Amino acid sequence: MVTVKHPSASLMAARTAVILFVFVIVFTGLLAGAYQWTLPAIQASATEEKMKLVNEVLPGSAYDNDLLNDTLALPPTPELGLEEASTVFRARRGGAPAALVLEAVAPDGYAGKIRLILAVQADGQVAGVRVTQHKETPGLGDYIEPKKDKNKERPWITQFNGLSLATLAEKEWRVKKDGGQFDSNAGATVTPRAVVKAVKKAVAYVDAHRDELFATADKNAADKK
Amino acid sequence: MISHYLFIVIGAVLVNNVVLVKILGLCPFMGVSKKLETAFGMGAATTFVLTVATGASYIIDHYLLMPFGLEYLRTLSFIVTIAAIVQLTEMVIQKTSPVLHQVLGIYLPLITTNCAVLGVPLLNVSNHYDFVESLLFGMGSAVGFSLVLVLFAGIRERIEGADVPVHFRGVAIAMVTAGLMSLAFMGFSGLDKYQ
Amino acid sequence: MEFSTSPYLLKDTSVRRVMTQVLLALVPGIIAYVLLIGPGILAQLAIATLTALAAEAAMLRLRDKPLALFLGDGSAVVTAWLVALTFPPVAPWWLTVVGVLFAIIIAKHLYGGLGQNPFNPAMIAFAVCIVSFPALMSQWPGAGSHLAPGQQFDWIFGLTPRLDGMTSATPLDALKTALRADEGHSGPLPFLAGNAQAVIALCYLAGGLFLVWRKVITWHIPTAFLGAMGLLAGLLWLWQPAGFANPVFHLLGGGAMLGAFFIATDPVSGATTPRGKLIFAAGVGLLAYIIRVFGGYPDGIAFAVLIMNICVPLIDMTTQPKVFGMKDQ
Amino acid sequence: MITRAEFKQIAENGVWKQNTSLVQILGLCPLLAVTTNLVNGVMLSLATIIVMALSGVAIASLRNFIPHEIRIPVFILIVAALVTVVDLLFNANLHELYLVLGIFIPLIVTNCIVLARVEAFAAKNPPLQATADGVFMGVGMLWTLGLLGGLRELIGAGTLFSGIDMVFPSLQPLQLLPKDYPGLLLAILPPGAFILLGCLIAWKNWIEARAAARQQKAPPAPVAEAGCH
Amino acid sequence: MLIAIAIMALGAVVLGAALGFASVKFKVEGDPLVDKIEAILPQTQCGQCGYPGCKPYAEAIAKGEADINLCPPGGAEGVGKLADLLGREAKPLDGVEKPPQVALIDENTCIGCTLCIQACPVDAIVGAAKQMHTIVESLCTGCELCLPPCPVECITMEPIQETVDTWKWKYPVVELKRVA
Amino acid sequence: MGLMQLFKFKGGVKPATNKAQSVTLPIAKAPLPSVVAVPLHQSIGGTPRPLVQVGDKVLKGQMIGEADGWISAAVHAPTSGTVREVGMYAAAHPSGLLTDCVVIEPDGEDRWIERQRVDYKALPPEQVRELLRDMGVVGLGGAVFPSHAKTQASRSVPMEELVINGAECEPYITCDDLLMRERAAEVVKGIAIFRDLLQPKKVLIGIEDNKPEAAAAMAEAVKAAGEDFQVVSVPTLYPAGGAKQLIRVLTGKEVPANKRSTDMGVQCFNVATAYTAWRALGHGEPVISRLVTLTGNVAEPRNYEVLIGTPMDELLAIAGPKPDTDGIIMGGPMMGFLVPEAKAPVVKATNCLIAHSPALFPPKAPEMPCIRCGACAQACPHELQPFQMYWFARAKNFGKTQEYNIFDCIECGCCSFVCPSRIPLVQYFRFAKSEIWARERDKKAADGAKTRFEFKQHRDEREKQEKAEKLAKAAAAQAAKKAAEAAAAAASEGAPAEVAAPAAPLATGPGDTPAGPAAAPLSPEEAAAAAKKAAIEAAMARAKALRTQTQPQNTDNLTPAQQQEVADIEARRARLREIAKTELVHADAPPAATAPAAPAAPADNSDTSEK
Ligand SMILES: Cc1cc2nc3c(=O)[nH]c(=O)nc-3n(C[C@@H](O)[C@H](O)[C@H](O)COP(=O)(O)O)c2cc1C
Ligand SMILES: Cc1cc2nc3c(=O)[nH]c(=O)nc-3n(C[C@H](O)[C@H](O)[C@H](O)COP(=O)(O)O)c2cc1C
Ligand SMILES: Cc1cc2nc3c(=O)[nH]c(=O)nc-3n(C[C@H](O)[C@H](O)[C@H](O)COP(=O)(O)O)c2cc1C
Ligand SMILES: Cc1cc2nc3c(=O)[nH]c(=O)nc-3n(C[C@H](O)[C@H](O)[C@H](O)CO)c2cc1C
Ligand code: SF4
Ligand code: SF4
Ligand code: SF4
Ligand code: SF4
Ligand code: FES
Repeated sequence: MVTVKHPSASLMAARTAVILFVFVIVFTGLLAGAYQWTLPAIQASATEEKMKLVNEVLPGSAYDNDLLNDTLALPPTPELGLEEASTVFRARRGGAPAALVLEAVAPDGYAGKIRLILAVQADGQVAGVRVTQHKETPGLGDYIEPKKDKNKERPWITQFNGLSLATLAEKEWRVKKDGGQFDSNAGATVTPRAVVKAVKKAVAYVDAHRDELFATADKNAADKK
Repeated sequence: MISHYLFIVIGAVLVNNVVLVKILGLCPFMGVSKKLETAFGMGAATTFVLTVATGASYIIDHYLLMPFGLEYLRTLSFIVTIAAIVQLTEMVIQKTSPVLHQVLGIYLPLITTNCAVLGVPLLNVSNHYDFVESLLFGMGSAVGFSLVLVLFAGIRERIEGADVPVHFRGVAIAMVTAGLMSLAFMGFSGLDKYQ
Repeated sequence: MEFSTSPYLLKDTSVRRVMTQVLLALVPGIIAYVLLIGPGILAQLAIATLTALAAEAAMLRLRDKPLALFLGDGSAVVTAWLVALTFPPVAPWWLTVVGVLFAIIIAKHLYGGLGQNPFNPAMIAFAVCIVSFPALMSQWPGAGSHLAPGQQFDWIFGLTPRLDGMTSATPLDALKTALRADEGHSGPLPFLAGNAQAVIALCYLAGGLFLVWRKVITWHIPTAFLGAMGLLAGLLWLWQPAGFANPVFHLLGGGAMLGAFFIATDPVSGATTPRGKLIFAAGVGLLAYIIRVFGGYPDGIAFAVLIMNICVPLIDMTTQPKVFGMKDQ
Repeated sequence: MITRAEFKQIAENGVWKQNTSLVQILGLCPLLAVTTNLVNGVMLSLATIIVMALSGVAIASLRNFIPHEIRIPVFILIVAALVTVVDLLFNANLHELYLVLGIFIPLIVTNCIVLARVEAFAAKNPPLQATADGVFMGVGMLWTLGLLGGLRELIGAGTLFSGIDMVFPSLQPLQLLPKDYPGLLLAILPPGAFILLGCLIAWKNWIEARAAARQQKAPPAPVAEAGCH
Repeated sequence: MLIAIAIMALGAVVLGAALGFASVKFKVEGDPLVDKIEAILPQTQCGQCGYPGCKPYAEAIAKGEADINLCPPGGAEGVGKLADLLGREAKPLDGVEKPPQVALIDENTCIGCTLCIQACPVDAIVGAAKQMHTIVESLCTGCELCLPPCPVECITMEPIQETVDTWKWKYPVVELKRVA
Repeated sequence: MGLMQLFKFKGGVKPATNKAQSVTLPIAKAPLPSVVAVPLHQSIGGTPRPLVQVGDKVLKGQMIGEADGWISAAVHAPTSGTVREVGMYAAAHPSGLLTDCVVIEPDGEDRWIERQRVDYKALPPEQVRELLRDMGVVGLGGAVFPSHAKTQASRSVPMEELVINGAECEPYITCDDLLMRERAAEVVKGIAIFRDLLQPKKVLIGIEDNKPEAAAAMAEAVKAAGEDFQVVSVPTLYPAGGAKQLIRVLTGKEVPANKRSTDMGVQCFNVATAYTAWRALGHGEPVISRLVTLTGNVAEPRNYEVLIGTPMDELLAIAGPKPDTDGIIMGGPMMGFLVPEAKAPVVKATNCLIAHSPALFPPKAPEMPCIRCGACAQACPHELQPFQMYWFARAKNFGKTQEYNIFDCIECGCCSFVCPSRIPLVQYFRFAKSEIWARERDKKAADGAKTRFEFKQHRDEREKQEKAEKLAKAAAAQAAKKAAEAAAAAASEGAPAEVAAPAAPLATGPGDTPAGPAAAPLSPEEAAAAAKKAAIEAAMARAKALRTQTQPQNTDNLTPAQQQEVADIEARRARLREIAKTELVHADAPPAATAPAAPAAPADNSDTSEK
């Protein structure tokens, strides 16, 4: 540091503040501009991301409404394993309830929670299930993700498609090892067991609450935006 | 509730250790671990800064940014605040403890560039932690950082005397050691699933 | 004559002798293993030993060290045997090879070879493999189904495909998953960790006592290890007998005995002061229990040992015994 | 202006001699955290290069207006603004990759390399040099991240370029090793990253030692000086 | 956008003020590092490092102006210690390490000019004008500074001989190759 | 033998004792050697000043080296003869270096000086101590610490126990054993001297239980003398004979490294020391001989009474070394050293010579890395962590070795003895210790150099200032004088007197100016300075003249290459001179001025060293 005469503390404070102020104005302005500019694209890709997930569990042909804007806010629901609020997307076809897309959690995976998204049709059939987040052992328990599943023709998670509580007896909703009908990879039964249980409970929940869930009262999720 | 908090702390210190599992804050981890003494100092400084930073970030995020929908300013505002805190800390240490400042000299400014210091507040945001949780997580992460830093320094002091193959001397073997430590810490995985 | 210094008299001892005694002490356990589980382990021991010696020789060559001297010291063989004994007896041959290579090359020779490694090489092998190949590392011959010797070899050398149901989770793992499944565990908790395993564990105990008698190891580590693990297991068991297995199960199950007498006692990577040894081993015992009961891996010994290895420099530093004459100062 | 020699030196320093990852041991977090495959590593490096180049220009041009006491906050402010712009761009255009890289895009701000270069170079040199420095430091980082990512991916899963479809939807990853290669998962996990980086550093040491040995063997360059020691 | 700028500006003013204030309030003078560095230097005061004595060199190192490998009397070990202290990489010594030595005046040739007395930085030479001068061996640091001024070149440097009292036990040499 | 509670010390080892070989025969007197070389420095402390010159005739027992200071002990001629040399001679030291010796050629008469026995009880203790010092009584247990200095009790702590060390724990050595067997009565008398000087409450004689004959003889002698000394058998465990270990075993006290044993009310002497003390006072015989065990690879192991100064090879020849003998170990196999120079003389510390052979002491197995088995720590009687000290000593991290208390190590060798990796631990410790000492010496020298340098700078500075002041004053005086003169010339009123008054005292100061010595009356120092300058100038002129005279002559017919070389050298010299000059200037200049000047030198440096 060059040893010039030192200004007083308050003078120094003021000077620094002003310089910092100027820089902040300039760069925040720059940033804010960039934000405004990219905003539409970001929103578009966020929507796209959501849609992509929804499309995986529910074919686009199954509904015709703007399901991202037909939502219902759920409070924490233990039946779904959810400890926090979540959103249910409601698919309609010609105005009639077609399917519900909702989140569920299997709390007892091998390494903690497994988050799922699943679509249940109005008739109680599972349209599709996907794992959105999990910490299962890579290479062992992660075959519940179709991407990691060695069986590419018929990924494990697609076993649920088309099943419902009506068509499959309660005690069949188990892995084969426990006497049910679901496959599991040898040496990794804990994970599928947890997923199967969570899906079963979610389907049962939808069965029990279908009408409330489709009731159109709640619109606030759409209002929010 | 208590156990919930406890799990956050244990998770941050051991299971999801910032350095060995989350891979944050590696530069000071490698840089300031040659001697136990400096490791202690750096650990203390980082613990202080990180705890303060998480608190400050929470306040900024919740009271300045979120109400106005300015989430995109997070990175900017967090880091500028952190930089200021660090610089203040540096000046205070320089004045009050020249010895510590000697030891940490070049590293204190580097706290600003310690990913953990920005990473932890950002993780707090994505974990939706409330204020207390944020603070605990910040502190836990900082303690986790200091803990592994000190343990690492202990091992490095020991392997200083080892007959390590020439090309591996210095940073290379330290890196391998960090890898094996990280492997050991994988043993903690699964302990946080009860939270 | 060359410059040499006192003492000119030396006790008749050597590294090789120390290591040979360790190998000798493992023999009863191995015999029981062969009799009760099958001869597959012999193939594993052979694979591990050959790999270890080959890797050791290669590294010594690369590092320009005397081959005969270090190959003969027996430490690589100890490492190899411990790798083989902690791996599933039906692990494919290449798994054992990968484990031993990691142990010898990365965990041992990158640090300068014998005596300088801060981590227990055999446990590095175990940890690397269970992290990388959890499925293979948790396939043990099923509790009821005694695998024919031929089948064991076939599996090891990958000649026939593995059949589901012939292998199963180990008692520790089975208990853990059973307790976790929310159907709840039906029936009383097992008292022993499988008869075969308990017998093998007792044989290890005998070998370990031989080592204590031969003064190759001191009493501190096994006692603190088993004591801490037994104590924690006992407390939790008394608190909730239906939720936790009894201490006998834990002490005779998994790698507890092997760990207490042969693994945690590794002098190179373990603590060295008497108090340090107690702290180190108690830490291993507690962590092993916690990981095996609450954590993500079926047996926590390997990770517990590695975690405590990390702490060794600090433990040693803070538990320096007082030197002569300084006790009351 | 920048001379040829200067340029060459900057390039050499950035790419090899002062390689941030292997020599300066800075910027380790992204180096280890996102290199689970090649694509992630490369893409993050590209983002970093952009930030480094831009911040180099910005700071070198503004350096005379920045008082000493608040230089760090101001540098950071500039870097953070640029990083946020890049972050927004990724979010808008490469959304999937944006999700994969997670907090490591905003963390470019605290990437020690950026600030270290800004402090050590841009703050003391004219804009052109600073830009070149930023770019070449970034290139040095790029190849190490790419190499490490590639190695980890190959050892860990036997593939290369997995995730390329996130950048170029038309491309597919390569399966280099046989399909039934079990994959040494360790390589993809944090321990593998550390160990492999350790080996890379040792590899660089070995190359340099070999080069030095070769130079020793070559006839010593005539030393035209009267020794004064 | 305006809100964004306003909020950031507010923050900037607050932080800027705090920093500016602190930079004056917590200003420190002096540099304890110099003392630490100087403690490592051998105090030969020979100037071979290019600085007039050890202290100036220490100051130069502390300021970052001088490299750490310039002091030949300190040897490679000194460089290592400096590298340790400063957290830098050790590098080879710039110069030649000499065995320890002392100056010796050829007492027959000495004309008592006192030039060497003035040159000796550590007052190791005793004598008065026109008298023969001698060097107090235990005080001489072997810096060679008295050589150039001597008009009659009567000073020579002698390596220090090992005695039973200064003899050092050797590092045990391990010849592993021999047995292999 | 009293039944008393014994204590234990930690660690210790049990090597094969190998003592039986040399106790079968009684003590014999070694024949007079052809030459005796008596090192002056045979004890801890100051090196005695030689009292004789080459050619002097000396008598047996005549003092030839006088104690230098309190911690020092005199040395004496072991036999009568002629001083052949006072100078460097092979030392009984592991270095193989030379040391100051008085070499005497015996005349064969072995004629004593007049011996005076004293009744020490009648003398004041101070005088007894001085007598012991002048008789050269030093510890014969191995440490050769001057014994008189150990006979002073601590002021604050009362003496409780006097421990007499007859343990002789080292393998092979039996000289104390034989001494106690054959000369117990005199040993007891010697012990009484120490007892009388120290006034302890108890006297304990510790003897390892593998020497029952010696213990019996001692008990007998004690009884015969009517003393109340206790003879105690201690378990045979190396190093029970170490003073601290024996004290611990007999009294339970642990003397820490940073304390003297008298501070804990206990003192320890070797039996042979007691014996020599008695010979010195009761017979007037200084320490000129001692018992030495000759053993190992020899035909007839035996103890001899040997004159100090006897060359070892000559001595060992008496016992008939076998043909494969390839060296001599002085001391025991645990703590002794291989003598590099066989003609080195026996000294007061020489209790044993072992003929070394590969069969007896097989070459050491190669050193392996430490496996941290802890055997060494278990064996260490001082409860150290040898493997930690080794780890850091090997890495030359000496600070750390000190943290692990390397200076508490007594170099007993137990750790090396048990190490399965065959690490020469003790050598590492000795290496580390001597490096640390060397560093401390260097550090001290550096600190001294620094203060002297700073002092010199300070002085130069002051001188310069003074000079400047003087110049200023002189100028002022000159001006004042002129003014005064002018004023005086102009008028003789009071006003100018006031101007002149303050100037007057200035004017009285010496008016030294650079103009020349003739200017004003000189103060003595200035006279010196001026003389110096003149002398220098003269010398320079002379030298220059010399050079101009000689130079052309030998540069006349040089090859171009040689000329080039000469030119180079000249250039270098010029530069050195330049540097030296600038530095002298710097030393004088205020610090601010140094800064800009300093880079001049490094600039030179760097451009030459850049390649
Ligand atoms: C350090 C360690 C040591 C082990 N030692 C053994 C052992 O000695 N015997 C054994 O059967 N399993 C051993 N295992 C694996 C056990 O964890 C495993 O659960 C159990 O042994 C398998 O039991 P089973 O053979 O009854 O299925 C070891 C594991 C580790 C981590
Ligand atoms: C390291 C490790 C990780 C494991 N991870 C999983 C997992 O992610 N998912 C799973 O279902 N089982 C996992 N297991 C296996 C379970 O512990 C348990 O043995 C298995 O689910 C029982 O399946 P089985 O009944 O088919 O043998 C893991 C085992 C080990 C040793
Ligand atoms: C390891 C070791 C062993 C020793 N053994 C003996 C011994 O056996 N006999 C003995 O008299 N002194 C022995 N000493 C020397 C004693 O420590 C001590 O110096 C001596 O007994 C003091 O008596 P002094 O001054 O009369 O020699 C030994 C010293 C050491 C360090
Ligand atoms: C009592 C004892 C226990 C040992 N335990 C192990 C062990 O657990 N793992 C291992 O790799 N080597 C073990 N070794 C062998 C050896 O110490 C080890 O390979 C070193 O770590 C190599 O430097 C043991 C040796 C002894 C004497
Ligand atoms: S080169 Fe000479 S003057 Fe410079 S630091 Fe070293 S000893 Fe001191
Ligand atoms: S006498 Fe000469 S060599 Fe010795 S310190 Fe003085 S100037 Fe240096
Ligand atoms: S006895 Fe030898 S191998 Fe064992 S700890 Fe001590 S030094 Fe190391
Ligand atoms: S030589 Fe030193 S370290 Fe070794 S046993 Fe003896 S006292 Fe202990
Ligand atoms: S990149 Fe340097 S600390 Fe993270």
